[in-house]
Amino acid sequence: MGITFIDFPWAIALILLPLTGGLSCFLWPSVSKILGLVTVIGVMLSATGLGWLVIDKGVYHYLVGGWGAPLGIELYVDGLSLLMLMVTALVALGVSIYSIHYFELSYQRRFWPLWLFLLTALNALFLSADIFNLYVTLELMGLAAVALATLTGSHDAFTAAMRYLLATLLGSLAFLFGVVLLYHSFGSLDIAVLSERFESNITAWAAFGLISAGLVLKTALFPMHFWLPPAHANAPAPVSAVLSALVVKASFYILLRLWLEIFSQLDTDVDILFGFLGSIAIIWGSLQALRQTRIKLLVAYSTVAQVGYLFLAFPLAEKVGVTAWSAAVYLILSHALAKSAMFLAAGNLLRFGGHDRIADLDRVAQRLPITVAAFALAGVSIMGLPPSGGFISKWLLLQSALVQSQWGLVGVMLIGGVLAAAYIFKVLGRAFTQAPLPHEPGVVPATMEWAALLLAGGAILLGFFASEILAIIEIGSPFGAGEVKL
Amino acid sequence: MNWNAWIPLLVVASSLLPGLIIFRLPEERVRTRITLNLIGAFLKLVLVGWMLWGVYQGQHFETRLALLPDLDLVLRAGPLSLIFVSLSTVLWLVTTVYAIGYLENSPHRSRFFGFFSLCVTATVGIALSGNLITFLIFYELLTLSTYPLIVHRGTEEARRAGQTYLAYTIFGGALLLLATVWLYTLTGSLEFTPRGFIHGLGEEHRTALIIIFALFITGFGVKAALVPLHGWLPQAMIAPAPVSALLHAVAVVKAGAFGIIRVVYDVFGIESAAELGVMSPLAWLAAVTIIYGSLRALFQNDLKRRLAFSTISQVSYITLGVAIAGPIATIGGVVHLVHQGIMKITLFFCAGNLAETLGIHKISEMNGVGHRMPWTMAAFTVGALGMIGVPPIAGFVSKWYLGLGALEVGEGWVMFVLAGSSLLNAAYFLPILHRIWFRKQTAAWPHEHNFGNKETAWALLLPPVVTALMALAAGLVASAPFSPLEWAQLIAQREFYQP
Amino acid sequence: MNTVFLYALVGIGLFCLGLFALIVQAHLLRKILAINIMGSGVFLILVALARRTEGGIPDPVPHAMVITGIVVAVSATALALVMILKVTESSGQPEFPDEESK
Amino acid sequence: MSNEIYNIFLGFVVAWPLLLTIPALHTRLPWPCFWAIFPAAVLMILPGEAFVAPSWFLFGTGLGVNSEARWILAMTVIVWSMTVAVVKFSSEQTYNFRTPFFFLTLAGNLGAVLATDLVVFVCASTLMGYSFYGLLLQRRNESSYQAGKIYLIFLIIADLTLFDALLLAAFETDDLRFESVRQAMTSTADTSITYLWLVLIGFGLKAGVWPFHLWLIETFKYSSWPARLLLGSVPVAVGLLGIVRWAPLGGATYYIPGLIYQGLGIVALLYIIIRAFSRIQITEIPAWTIVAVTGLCNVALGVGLAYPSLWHKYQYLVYPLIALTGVFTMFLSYGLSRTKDESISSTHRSSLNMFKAWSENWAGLMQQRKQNIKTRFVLLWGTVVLKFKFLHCFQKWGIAPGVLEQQLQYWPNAITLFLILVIVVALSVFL
Repeated sequence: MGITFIDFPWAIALILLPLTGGLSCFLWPSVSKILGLVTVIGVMLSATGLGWLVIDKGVYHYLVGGWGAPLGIELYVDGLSLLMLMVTALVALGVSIYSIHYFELSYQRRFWPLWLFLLTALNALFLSADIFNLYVTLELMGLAAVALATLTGSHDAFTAAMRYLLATLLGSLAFLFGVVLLYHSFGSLDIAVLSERFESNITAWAAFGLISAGLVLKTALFPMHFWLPPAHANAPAPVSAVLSALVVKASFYILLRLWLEIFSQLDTDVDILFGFLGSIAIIWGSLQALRQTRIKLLVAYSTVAQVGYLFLAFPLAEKVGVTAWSAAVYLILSHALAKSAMFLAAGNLLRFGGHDRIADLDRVAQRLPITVAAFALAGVSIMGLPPSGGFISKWLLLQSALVQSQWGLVGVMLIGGVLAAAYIFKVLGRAFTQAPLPHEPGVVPATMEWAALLLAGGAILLGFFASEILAIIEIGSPFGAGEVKL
Repeated sequence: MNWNAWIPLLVVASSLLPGLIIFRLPEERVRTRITLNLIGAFLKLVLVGWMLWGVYQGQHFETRLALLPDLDLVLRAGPLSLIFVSLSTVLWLVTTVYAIGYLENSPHRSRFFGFFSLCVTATVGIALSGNLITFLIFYELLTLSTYPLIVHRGTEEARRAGQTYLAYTIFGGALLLLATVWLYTLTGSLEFTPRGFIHGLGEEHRTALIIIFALFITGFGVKAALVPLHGWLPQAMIAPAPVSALLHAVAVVKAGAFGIIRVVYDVFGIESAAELGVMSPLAWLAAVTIIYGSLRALFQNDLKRRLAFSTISQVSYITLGVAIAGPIATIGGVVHLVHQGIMKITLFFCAGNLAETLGIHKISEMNGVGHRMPWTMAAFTVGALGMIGVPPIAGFVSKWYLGLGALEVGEGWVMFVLAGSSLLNAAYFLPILHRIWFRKQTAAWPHEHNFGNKETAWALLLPPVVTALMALAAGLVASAPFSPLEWAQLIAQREFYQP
Repeated sequence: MNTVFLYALVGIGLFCLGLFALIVQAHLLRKILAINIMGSGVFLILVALARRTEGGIPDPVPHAMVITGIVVAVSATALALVMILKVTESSGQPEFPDEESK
Repeated sequence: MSNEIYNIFLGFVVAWPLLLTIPALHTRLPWPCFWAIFPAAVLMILPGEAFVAPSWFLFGTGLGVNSEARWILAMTVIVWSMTVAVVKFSSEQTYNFRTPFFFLTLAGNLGAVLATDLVVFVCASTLMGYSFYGLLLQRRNESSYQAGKIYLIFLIIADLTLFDALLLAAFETDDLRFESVRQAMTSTADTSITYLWLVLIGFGLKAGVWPFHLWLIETFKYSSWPARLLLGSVPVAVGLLGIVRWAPLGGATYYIPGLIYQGLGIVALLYIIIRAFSRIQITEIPAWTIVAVTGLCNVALGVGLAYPSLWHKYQYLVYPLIALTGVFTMFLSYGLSRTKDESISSTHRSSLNMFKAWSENWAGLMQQRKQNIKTRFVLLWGTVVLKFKFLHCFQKWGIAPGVLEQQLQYWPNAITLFLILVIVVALSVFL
């Protein structure tokens, strides 16, 4: 029994389940709520099964339909992709529970299919082992995300989503261009094969430039973040959560993968450029967040800042690769949980007060304690305060920066942390006070509150299982072996 | 099964779990909340007593959980830890009783007691930390869990005080994080070791070490309210009295002072720190804080603000004792950790009683209040005289060892600081005592509550009287076994004399 | 200079043209067209470069890729067109608000 | 009586009045004040010597009684019983709020008398000093407040001085009993001079030795009868006792301090004689007498300091002398109380006015200074704010990030930046 159970093609299930789920939701909109929830639970179970498999047996390969490269599709799971899949499943679960009561009926039928398609795209993206599949999934993800972002139906939402769509299409096209150039030069799409054949020539440079820039645009690194804050702030809360937590991370994941496997062979200073832009993103994003008067915009700008931290790993990885990359991955995980929790909490506040103006929050700490707790716990992780996943990643990042005496980056991280505290407590401080103009509170269902708390709790719990999770990252040594660990 | 490995964790959990449960309790379940609180407090007391006894007999209590691949979360009961743990445990029990009385019928008690328990958890965690990262974790937890208590009243003023508090502490925390990580990259260890663990580093790291030390002191100095990082403390007095009493007089500022002790003794080691030449600036900083705090206290008319500035001044005695860097001064500094806590909590309890029973907040309103509330004011008198250093109250013992320690290492100037500070203490406390006992009541009390023929509620009266008696006892039977002084001597012995 | 290379250059030209239009054209429909032209440029390159050796059998993979790409592009365009309608409906003009004055 | 019980009784003598401080106890007991003194009286007549020093108490210090201490003890008992008999503290009304201070002062006094080492002496005499303040203010009027304030200031300075002396002693020797401190101080010359001066000044302040006699005169004039009766015994005699106990008398030769002290004593006497001819009021007589007696004692002590051999010879006279001082001044005051009662406060105000003017001036000056400092702070802050007024420009600058952000979100700019990024990344490989 155990053997057959473990041999179940979990990876395929991860793609097919949400796909069929999404289609069925589309076909039977009246039961979409139940279908969607069941699907997401199935995805969660599959991710767990896959995790069990990978932890038990190491790196996982799967040839879809028995066809290998170049024509077949190959799935590949190592520690990095496993963690991405698991955090996706977790966030998906939280968001789905939240969405049960969030959307009105007419919106439920639009939300669930799109959301499950998005989940399909995400899972497929993390499972892909070749760059063209990465392109397809990236594009699918982008389209589903854009469609979801319009769900509020407001003018702002449409404009923001339009901008988002153009940006994401442009990014994908640049990426595709790069893929084409790579294929032309080296005759393969498989990442593993490419990494063997790769050599530095003018086509490779162009491909590198196009792919990096395309992905940077989709990851919303400063100054390419122009599309993110309006899109994330105007989307419905669960959608904002998914966009910030997962969609942005997916493109970063591709960048990380390609950088590690392929482009690391280029002798380049782009890592320093990335580090520089990341630093500016941290400061700029935090300052912008501090300026905002609306919670959702504040949280969205916070994402801009946090994305900056991810890019700090590039310059730091030069000498202490494993530590720096682990830090980045850890940050992806904890930020995914924390930021989704934060957006969900912001959604609750919006639902409760009918607005999300920070200055007009009315004693929400007493009236929505669980929501505020979720916001605060998520904030702890975002600020990088212990005990939380954010703290662990910040610790690792600081450590790798200090080992190399990168004082500039050290300073940026510290300032970023202080600024993060400033903007988070800007909200929390108002949670205790009375609003100048009291208003009729809306009803916030308990599931919505607890879903936010669940995710925030996850971000905090990540701070306690660092050694286990860092061990999982090492499966299949995605960051290369032989580097001296700290 | 080795129980000793779990006791430190249990000590931490004994306030964490009740706290978490209390968060979810409905407001009206007063009795359940009180029971939970008291069970936690007593359990913690018993466990700490057990550890005290065990450590006295040479047993080891250590909990070790993996945090990062090569860094553990360590909770360990050493003599230094225990002196702080015992202080916070005993005072938690007392303050819980007090808070129950103080907050009777006020809103949001579940939230208050929940965060209160969290604060105690953090404080105990700080005390028991066996390495710097554990310390840091609990230190930040303390910052976060104190914030809701400061803004508890939910007024605009409270919110602003909370923001100020955070501005200071988050900044301090960032510096601490930097210092800790930096030290870790240099030494590869963060484990608290008697006499420090930086000996192996060569001369080339000297500058780095000095900067790290400065970062630590600045980081901890925020909570220890060293001038010029003290600005948050007087503002934080907006919080309810039990919070000011336990947290701002004991837990939070002590956490900072305790951090300085840890860094000097168990991270750098006295000898290495002295070699780096960082001790005398620290001593001067402490001296300036002592005098400055006392001077500012003179000008306050708000009772709690005066006490707050007094705290700023008094807590620096601890730093001073550490910075003088002799065995006897160490005893003085460490024992003042306990003594100041007991005395200052007494004073804050009494201030709270005045506010709660009679609505008195200003010193100018205190004329003749001794006749109305003799017991409370007797406790206040003991606390105030102890702060001045009047024998045989606890403060005398600390000042004694500080002065003696300074003489021992030939730092005569400290005597003048002590004398000046005592004089100033007298100048701002004795007028209050005079008003209390010898002036006639001039106006009606601002908001008098009636408690029958008693001066105030039992739960409000008992805690200050108990702590005042403790302050007296700490001085009178200073040489008894298990007294704070004896423990401080044990600690100093470990730091200075044992190989 | 062989024909393959010429095709590739044309593809690059289309890509750049599309990009230029994407930047300077305010009308959203034009932006979508620009994106499509950029896509066509990429596909052209892909198909053109499929023939690796002179006279040899063309590599089938790029063709598969182009077909997939076209499907993706079509669906993206469809979505974009719907959204242009929505934007126009809500704001009255098919432009981004910040570009209106241009 | 076995030794154990004797020792416990010794502790009880001091602890008993302390216990009686609790209102619940002394309001229930008939004649509580007499009962408070009673154990001390018993101790006075008990034969033999005793010494008790439990190791847990303070720094392992204790109490004791021997023939020397018995003299002072006798004086204490007599003075206190007389006071009680005359004033009848708690018999006047059912509950007198000052009564606790009476017990506290008594306990402190007894403790100081029975002390065998520096620490207990300091503890007890401080307790006595601060609670005596309560007795001084029995009248609760402005002038007694002023007098009390002066007393308190002298007391604090004295205590601080003595604390420093105590630390010096503890620095030299671990054993703080009077005898060993005296020996330790004899062997270390340079510390002992400082120590001696600290002791002389500290106790000089406490005992109201000329020129520190200001508080003595004032408090005597403006306090009530019990305090007046106790004045000679409580602060003064204990202060003198302190000098005798603490100072390293009879050891090394302290020629210059001795000479100065003698000189002070003589000047004090001369001063009082001159004052006596000019403007001493009758009510001040006991106080001036006290100053004179302390002056005499100073001469004796000065001689003792300068000539240790003489000290050894006449040492035994000192304790009776101190005891007599206390009792004598008590009787003097008592006699005065019979002759002239409460009329002073209205008739002779010149001295009070002078003092009041001085003290109010002083207080006013402090007040003014406080104000000044405050205004100065405010002014300073104002200038700082003004200086940084240009910071307000930053509020306008505050929109700069917003504008910049808008520019970044402006589509053409964004895409151009994207293009630049592509080129930079590609070129960076090249470079």
